[in-house]
Amino acid sequence: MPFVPNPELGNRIITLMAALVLVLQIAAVGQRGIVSSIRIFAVQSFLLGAIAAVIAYFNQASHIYIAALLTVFLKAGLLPRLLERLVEKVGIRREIEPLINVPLSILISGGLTLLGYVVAESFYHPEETSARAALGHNTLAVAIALFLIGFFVMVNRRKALTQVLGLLSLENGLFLAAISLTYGMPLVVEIGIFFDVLVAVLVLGILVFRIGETFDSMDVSKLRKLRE
Amino acid sequence: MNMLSLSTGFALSVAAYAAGAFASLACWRRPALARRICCSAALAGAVLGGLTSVLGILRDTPVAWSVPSGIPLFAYSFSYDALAGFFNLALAIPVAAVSIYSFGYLKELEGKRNIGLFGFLFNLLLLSLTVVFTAANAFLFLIAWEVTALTAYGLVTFYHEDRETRRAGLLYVIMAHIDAGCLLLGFALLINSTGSAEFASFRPLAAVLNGGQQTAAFVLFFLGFAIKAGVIPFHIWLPAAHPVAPSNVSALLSGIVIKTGIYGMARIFLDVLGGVPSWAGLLVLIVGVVSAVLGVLYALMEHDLKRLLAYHSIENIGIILMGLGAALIFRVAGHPMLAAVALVAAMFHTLNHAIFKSLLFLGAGSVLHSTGTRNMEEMGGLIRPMPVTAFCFLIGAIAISGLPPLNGFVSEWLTYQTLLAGFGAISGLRRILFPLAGSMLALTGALAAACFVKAFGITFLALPRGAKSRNAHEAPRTMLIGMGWLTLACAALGLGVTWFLPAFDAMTEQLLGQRVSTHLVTAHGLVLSAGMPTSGTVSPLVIAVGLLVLMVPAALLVVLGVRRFGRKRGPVWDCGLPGLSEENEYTATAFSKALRMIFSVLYKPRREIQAVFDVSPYFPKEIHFESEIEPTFEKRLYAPLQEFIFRVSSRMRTIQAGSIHAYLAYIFVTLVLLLLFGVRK
Amino acid sequence: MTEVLINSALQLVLLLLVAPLLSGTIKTLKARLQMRRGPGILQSYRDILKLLRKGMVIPETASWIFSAAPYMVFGTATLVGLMIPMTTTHAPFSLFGGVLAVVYLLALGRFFLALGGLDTGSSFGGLGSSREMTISAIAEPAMMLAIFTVALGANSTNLSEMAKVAVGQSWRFLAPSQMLAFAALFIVLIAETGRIPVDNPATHLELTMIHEAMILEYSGPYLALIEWGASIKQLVLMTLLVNTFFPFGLSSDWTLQTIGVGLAFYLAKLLTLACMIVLVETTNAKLRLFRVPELLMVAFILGALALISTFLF
Amino acid sequence: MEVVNLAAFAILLSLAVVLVAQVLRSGPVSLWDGFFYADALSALVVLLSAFVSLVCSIYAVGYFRHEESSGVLQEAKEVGGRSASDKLREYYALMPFLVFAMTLVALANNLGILWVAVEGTTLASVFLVMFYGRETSLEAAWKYAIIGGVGLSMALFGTILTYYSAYGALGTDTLAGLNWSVLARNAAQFDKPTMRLAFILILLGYGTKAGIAPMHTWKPDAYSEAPIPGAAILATGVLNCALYGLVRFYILSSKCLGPQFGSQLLILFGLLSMGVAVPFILVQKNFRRLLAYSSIDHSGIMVLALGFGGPLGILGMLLHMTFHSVTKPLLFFCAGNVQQHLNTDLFQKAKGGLIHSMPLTGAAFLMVTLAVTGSPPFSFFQSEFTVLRAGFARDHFVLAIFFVSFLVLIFSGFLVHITGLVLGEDPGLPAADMCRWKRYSVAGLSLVIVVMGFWIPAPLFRLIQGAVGIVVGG
Repeated sequence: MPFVPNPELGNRIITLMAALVLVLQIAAVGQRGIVSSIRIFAVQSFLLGAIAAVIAYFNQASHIYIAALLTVFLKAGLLPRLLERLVEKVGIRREIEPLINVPLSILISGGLTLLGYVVAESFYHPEETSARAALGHNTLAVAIALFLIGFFVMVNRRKALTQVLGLLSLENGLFLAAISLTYGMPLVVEIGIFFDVLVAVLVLGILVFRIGETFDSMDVSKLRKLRE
Repeated sequence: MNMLSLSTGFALSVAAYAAGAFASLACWRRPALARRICCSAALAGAVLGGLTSVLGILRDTPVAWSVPSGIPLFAYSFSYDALAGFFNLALAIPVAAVSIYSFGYLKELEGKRNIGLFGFLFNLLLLSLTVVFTAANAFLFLIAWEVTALTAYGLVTFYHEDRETRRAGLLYVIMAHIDAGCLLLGFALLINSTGSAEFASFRPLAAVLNGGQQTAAFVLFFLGFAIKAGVIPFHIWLPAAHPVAPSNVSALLSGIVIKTGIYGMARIFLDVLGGVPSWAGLLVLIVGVVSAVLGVLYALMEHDLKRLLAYHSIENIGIILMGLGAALIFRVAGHPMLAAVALVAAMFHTLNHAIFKSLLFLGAGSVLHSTGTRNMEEMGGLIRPMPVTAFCFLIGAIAISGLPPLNGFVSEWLTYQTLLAGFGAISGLRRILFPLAGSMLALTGALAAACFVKAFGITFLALPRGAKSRNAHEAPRTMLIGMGWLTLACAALGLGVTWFLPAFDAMTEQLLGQRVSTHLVTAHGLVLSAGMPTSGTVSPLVIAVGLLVLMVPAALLVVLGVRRFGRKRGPVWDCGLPGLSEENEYTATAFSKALRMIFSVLYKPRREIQAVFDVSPYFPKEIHFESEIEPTFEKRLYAPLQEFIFRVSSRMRTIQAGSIHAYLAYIFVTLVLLLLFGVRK
Repeated sequence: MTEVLINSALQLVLLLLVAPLLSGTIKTLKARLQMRRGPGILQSYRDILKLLRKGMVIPETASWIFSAAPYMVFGTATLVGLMIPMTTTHAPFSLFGGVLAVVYLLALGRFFLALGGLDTGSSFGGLGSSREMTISAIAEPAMMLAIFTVALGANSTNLSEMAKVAVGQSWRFLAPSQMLAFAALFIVLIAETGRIPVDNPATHLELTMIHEAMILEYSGPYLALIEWGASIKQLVLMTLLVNTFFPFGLSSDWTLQTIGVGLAFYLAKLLTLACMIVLVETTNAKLRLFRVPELLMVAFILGALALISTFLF
Repeated sequence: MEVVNLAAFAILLSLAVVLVAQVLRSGPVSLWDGFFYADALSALVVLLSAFVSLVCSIYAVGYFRHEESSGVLQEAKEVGGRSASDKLREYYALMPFLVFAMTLVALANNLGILWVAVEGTTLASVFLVMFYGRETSLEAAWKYAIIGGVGLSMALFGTILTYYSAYGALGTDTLAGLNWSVLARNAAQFDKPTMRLAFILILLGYGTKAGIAPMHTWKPDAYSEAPIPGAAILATGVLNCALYGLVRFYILSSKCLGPQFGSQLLILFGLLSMGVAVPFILVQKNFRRLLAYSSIDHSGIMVLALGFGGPLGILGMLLHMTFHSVTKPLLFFCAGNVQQHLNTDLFQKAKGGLIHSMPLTGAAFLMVTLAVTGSPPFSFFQSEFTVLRAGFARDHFVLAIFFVSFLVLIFSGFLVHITGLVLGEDPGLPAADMCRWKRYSVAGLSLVIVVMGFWIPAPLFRLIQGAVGIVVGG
């Protein structure tokens, strides 16, 4: 008789990993060095890929494997490499002081996580006791939290590159939501989205590069010529 | 037959205007041709429109027809009833004069300005006015209304190189847009409650609307039309815009364009809404009184001839509103007869003002044309170089001062009678308002007379006050013909009023269900009576004849005396100074000095005198005198408002301070708030 | 038709004759009250005749307006005279113009006179016109209010109608509204006829004169017409006052003795009113020009009170 | 390259017309088992995008030739590190991609693909914004890219949640799971709280793209930095795409949650956008930023109309969208001519009196100013009046008053600025060189606008009404 994976176990694993992802995100909020935050992002993305794989395994949703692979390849491999290359080129390694100091930022991130749970709460249907619902309930909260914290990072950080990182981690949140809620979007859409993310990062990369060489500073809070 | 000819006549006049507009625009490279096209098209349109309006005035039942429009949202539906006909007449008479006048007036602009553009805007203005008066559909009305405003704006800023002109034009078009906004809201309200934009569908409306809606509708429409009519306190654009326009345009603006406001009130309050609450009528009456008195008081302080005339437009609009307000009140109080008389008074004054104000502006135009200045202090003695203009202006002045036996007197007389009758007809303490309004009307009339003594005396009499007026010349013939035509109209409408009155019957019949001309005429059409038995009568014709007859013996006495004892021309008593010169002439500013001091509460006059003394402190070598009055409404009402708006705006601009973090933060906060909003059960 | 003509002819004669007599009388009374002999009541006739028999000088600067003014003044005054009842309730022209026409016709005359004043180009003329127009303007509302009070009582602006009604209820003048209106109209009369304390007809001092300043350049027959017209205007206004408020003896038919009685009553009433005016003139000093508005404001208030009291009592 | 562009867009326009005819004749069209799907709504948007891109590319020829001759492109070289002709090639290569994305937005049946296409427009237009490679254009591009990126990821989140809320009802995870044609049919059984959240995110996301306050902040920068034809397309075609997405999801949410929920948010944001635009239009130094704020105002109007809802509201919105796509480009073209004539986009550097040196552009500028501020007889008046009626129909009397007063204020601000620019005494500038491409595009478009004030082609109106039917009932 074939081995039937137990969804319950799967959920536990996934929830655990999701929590890990969240922790990483918060760690990224506190992180100063650019390169290390890139690394954190890579690990985070890798974990997401893993989550995707686990879901695919436990629910026999084969097409998610592709999503998982893509994630690992793109977000954990290619993009971090590109970004680090960029850092080399522009030659700025350290993030300067964020707008809001680190302890407070972390506190805020905690608050945002809470908000994520509050929002996710509104989706929870106790009457529907399928595994997916429970899973959705947990991971959605994490996803929203990821999203919000990523957003917060973008608001908070001064460097162009870290804003890009914020954007990427924010999209990780989306990815988590996508795979865990609905076991992935329709495949075409998935691929399209991945492609777009890739191009977006390339475009942003070009911009970062240009900004770097034009203003010889990556501090986007200095870009204030266009104003009323 | 009649209705066919009517709609065709209307179509023809509209076509004439349209053709004139586009043809003159098309040949803007050939000014002379453009000028001829512009003026003759306008003339043709006016003649056709006038004839049509006669048909319309005499019809008892409105003619309605509808033209499919290219816009599926609505159709161009027209309704030509007596009211429309009357206003089209009030349009046609001055326009005929103005277009003849323009033949000569525009000649000097050839080569200097784009006459093709002028012709385009001018004819388009006339076209849109015609449509405003006949539109039977809210959309069409609003479109025509706004086209009127825009074309008028184009004409006002025709000399756009001048800064003052540009500012005046902007003020005008912005105020016009505000009133269009009010009308937009008002019509939206009506349309919402009936579901159709046709005026015809509004008719049963008074029943449909609840109290609040009625109040809202009245307020919105009143605001809209009052701004258009230049009623105080919404008048500030009028004395700014009318003077700076070319004079033939000023004539139309003051003569007929501001009357669209009056038309609107008559159309909406009497016809469409079928009556308004009586407090509304009282409001109209009071606003009218205020505009009349303040308008003439401000006019007295002007020594810019055209600004002076512009302020008199405000005054006369006030007088018209007195009649209209009375009509509204009577209608609610259930005195259709009185209401009809009041309406006749108001409408007749509308027509008269259209005529004599155009006449006066045309006169001012030819003065400006020959002296090149609007400042009365530089004029004087013009009656010798330009006698015909002077005569026409004098007639206009007598008419607008409401002096017998001309048309102004007749309509003011009717207004008086209406107000007096109001005292008897209305119950309660508020009826005291009517005689008081009457006395204020008297004050207005007397002040107007004073003002025009000044206007005519300083401009045309005595010695020239400057080189500009010293070598003035009479205006070209076409301009004189234009003025002469209006002069005739003034006299005819005054002396022949009793024969003109039946023209109001169809209108009062339709709006109030009363025909009054028979009540208003006694003694075989010789005498005008106030409608009520034994209430009061007057006969301009007899007065005129009587004056002439009584002057005969006086003339005989003088002639005999002169024949026997001779007459000679001698110098004026100059207190022994070496000859009378322009320096010791009386000035416009000096003329209004007494009133300026009496009403200083209102004017808050400011004057400064610097005297340069030479030898003795008694004989100053030269004196600089300047005096100005406070423009109360601009200073106390509009300037603060504008200032407030701009302060707020400048403060709000800081949200766009260029920081991307701020921008992201806006979105972030919005997101968080909306999430919380979204999850609340 | 014919009796209208006869009637108006008679009234015309009456006007032209009584007007100078009245002003002469006032002059004489005034003189007597001031312990002077005075010129005698026929002086005004002599003045007019003398002026008619003099050559006239017309300013070089003047235009035809200057010459038109005297005719207008004279014409309007006399025409107005035909509109008000003097001895009978039937004024010949009352059908052709009521009290409004009266007021506005007088305004027409004033309009031209003021233009004539400006036409000379001397600053006196302008000064006179300015003051004249100003004072008449602020006198207007008071006059209208007072007149309205009466007109509303009669609910007609037609003078004969008003007179008829007044005759009908001849003790009405005791009503407070009538008294107040009379007072208001009396003040207006003072102002309109240019008497102390508003204007001094006897002075030629730049600072004070109003009417005289306007007509300073007129001479000979023109001056005669103006003076005559002015006196007629004065007569008309006084008649208006006495006959609308105290309609005693106004005959309402055409029998000779009623007319005789009416005439006698009429002259008597005029005399009393003249006495009042004289009294006022001698007991008051001329006001400064800018105090005049206050006086007229008082008149206006009186008029308003009169109006209000019409439906309080 | 010019020829290729022109030809391509001409063909596109004709195809769009064919599509419209098809849709009008026989209802919705779909292709590749429902990968492409075109109903009246999408047909309308396609038509508008095609029209806009054709007009803009005609103008672009004149514009860029002038840029090249006046050496502006060479300046761009130093930063861009490419030669002028490369810059041109870049533009003419980007433009078709952008237009392709715009068309795909309207034609894609799958909401995911729709999102992908919108993202595509963003990516293409980022390059347009940084076309001149100046510091300011980099800054603008950065803000545009970051804010747009955030916005779009919100939109994506919304799309995912929509999918999730539909998941329970449809239970399929094939491609069809996000297909509009499927979703629209059974939107009623979607999971409500999820849908609510989804709509909020969509509103913020596509709202950012449409430049609704407070997500509008990138607009003035982007519009004032992009080359004029690009900016014109951004302000019309791309805006339409964003609104199109919004409308699609609005339909779903109003089917699922009832119209009330969506409406209140839309009304709020619509009025907010109009209100935000007012002060910046009243006090403004730079006439290209002025244009941007005007487009914020207009998207506000459209969103407000959508919020008022009902047949009238939707009709008002779609009419407004149509008129906006026709009118707005001319405004940009005039601004472009003025800028190329004076080499500045600041009011106080321009002395005024442009009517003397450039009569055609000056006149057109005045006319289109009146048109764009919604004064009759120009067509915006019709749509705005319809919106107003919709507001009354929903008894939003106070909102209506706000709406009108905002319109009046904006009219005043615009007129003060533009008349100050166009009228006035002759500053003695040489006559502007208007090559015939510029002349024709300006004159022709002006003609279209004037005609449209008095005549709407019946088929077009039928199309719009069909679209209204889809939003309201279908």
